[in-house]
Amino acid sequence: MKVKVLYFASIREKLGRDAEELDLPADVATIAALRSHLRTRGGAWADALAEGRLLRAAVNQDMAQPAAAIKAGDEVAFFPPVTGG
Amino acid sequence: MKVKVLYFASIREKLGRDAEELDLPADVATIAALRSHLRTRGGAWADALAEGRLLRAAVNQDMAQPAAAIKAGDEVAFFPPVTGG
Amino acid sequence: MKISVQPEDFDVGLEIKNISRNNSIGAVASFVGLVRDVAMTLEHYPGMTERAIAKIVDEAKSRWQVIDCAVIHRYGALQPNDQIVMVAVASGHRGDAFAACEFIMDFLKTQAPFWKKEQTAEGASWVEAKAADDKAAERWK
Amino acid sequence: MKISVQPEDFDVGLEIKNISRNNSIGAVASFVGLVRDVAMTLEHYPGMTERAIAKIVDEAKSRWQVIDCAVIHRYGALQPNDQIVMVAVASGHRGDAFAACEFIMDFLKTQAPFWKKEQTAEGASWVEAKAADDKAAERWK
Repeated sequence: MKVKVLYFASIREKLGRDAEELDLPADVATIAALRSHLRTRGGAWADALAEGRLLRAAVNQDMAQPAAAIKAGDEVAFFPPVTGG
Repeated sequence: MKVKVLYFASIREKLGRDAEELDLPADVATIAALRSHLRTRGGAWADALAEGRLLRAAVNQDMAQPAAAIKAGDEVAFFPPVTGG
Repeated sequence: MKISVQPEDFDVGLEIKNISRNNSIGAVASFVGLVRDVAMTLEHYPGMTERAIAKIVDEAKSRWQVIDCAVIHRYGALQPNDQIVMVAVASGHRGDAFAACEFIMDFLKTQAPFWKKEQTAEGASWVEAKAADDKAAERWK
Repeated sequence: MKISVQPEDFDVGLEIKNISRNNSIGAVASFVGLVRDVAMTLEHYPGMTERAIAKIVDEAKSRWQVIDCAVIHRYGALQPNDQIVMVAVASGHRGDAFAACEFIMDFLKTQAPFWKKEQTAEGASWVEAKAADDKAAERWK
């Protein structure tokens, strides 16, 4: 299942990456599952996406909860709590 | 006791007067007393200042309650509830 | 701190700029009241008007962080879509700016001596005070 | 209805004027957020930002009478005293204008994907989200 993943702000800097195309195993079907899947890369990934960290996510440019489903073609984003305004 | 009395908006129009200098008897020493004192003029005065009418008053340019005291030299004003803003 | 009661129109953008020139200011809340469909004449009580507004502003400053503010209220003849009143409050924080601005407007409505006379096709008539305005002011107690 | 996410500065007075050209409008509430003491760079999520703001505006319109509104948020490098964001809401009534304007600002703070990185003497650091901002948004529930 192919998806696009984006990273913003401090997450982007820690990972040294702002976007990537991924082909996910079928069992990686939620935001939470994708987050643990990416942590298995270790190093900066294990750290920046660690369970204890306050992270926000979006699916197709809408804020999404950890349990939100991901399907082929989706644009998923990980970022810290927002600080605009 | 000499005081200046001002009238505004609908009150001014009903009374056909915007200001006057008055020499009040000593017992006319509050807003409420001045209001009844003026009502004794009858006609438009009895009507515009009738007890049932919602009126506001000010003493020396501060909003004042009916029981507020009046002293010589004061500027007293009668007007309807305000409608600015 | 600027308080003005005037017949002339005002420039909200300029007034907001004027109270924003300070690096401790992070938030400016403002309000503009406009004439709707009916032309009107606004009468006021010269002297008391400025004094009443100054008291309202002082009360707002005692309740919230107000770094600077501007209040302008017009009087005289006004046409539909004309600006009537503006309040702008500059603060370090948006909660304070919003609260102080709305507080000043609510009290202007019940405490500042202005009276509107509308010119309709049937003739001129004084606007009646609204119970909703008293309620709006009361909720700050 | 104007929503813009842009690096350029904006003219609040002009935006207020643009949403006030209608005789049913009696009240325009607005807000400007400014950079305080520290220069910063604002990053955002192009596409999602406009979408998130539009959703917040729609929610405000479902709750209050919003005749017109303008929301502008800048991104990129900003200096102390620069304008960051503005929200202006035009309505028939001041209560609706104030509530909708404050609601939009509160939700912008927690729902619109912007991130501030401050440039201090010690180097650059990402601004942490504030619990107070979550609280401000929660009170509208």
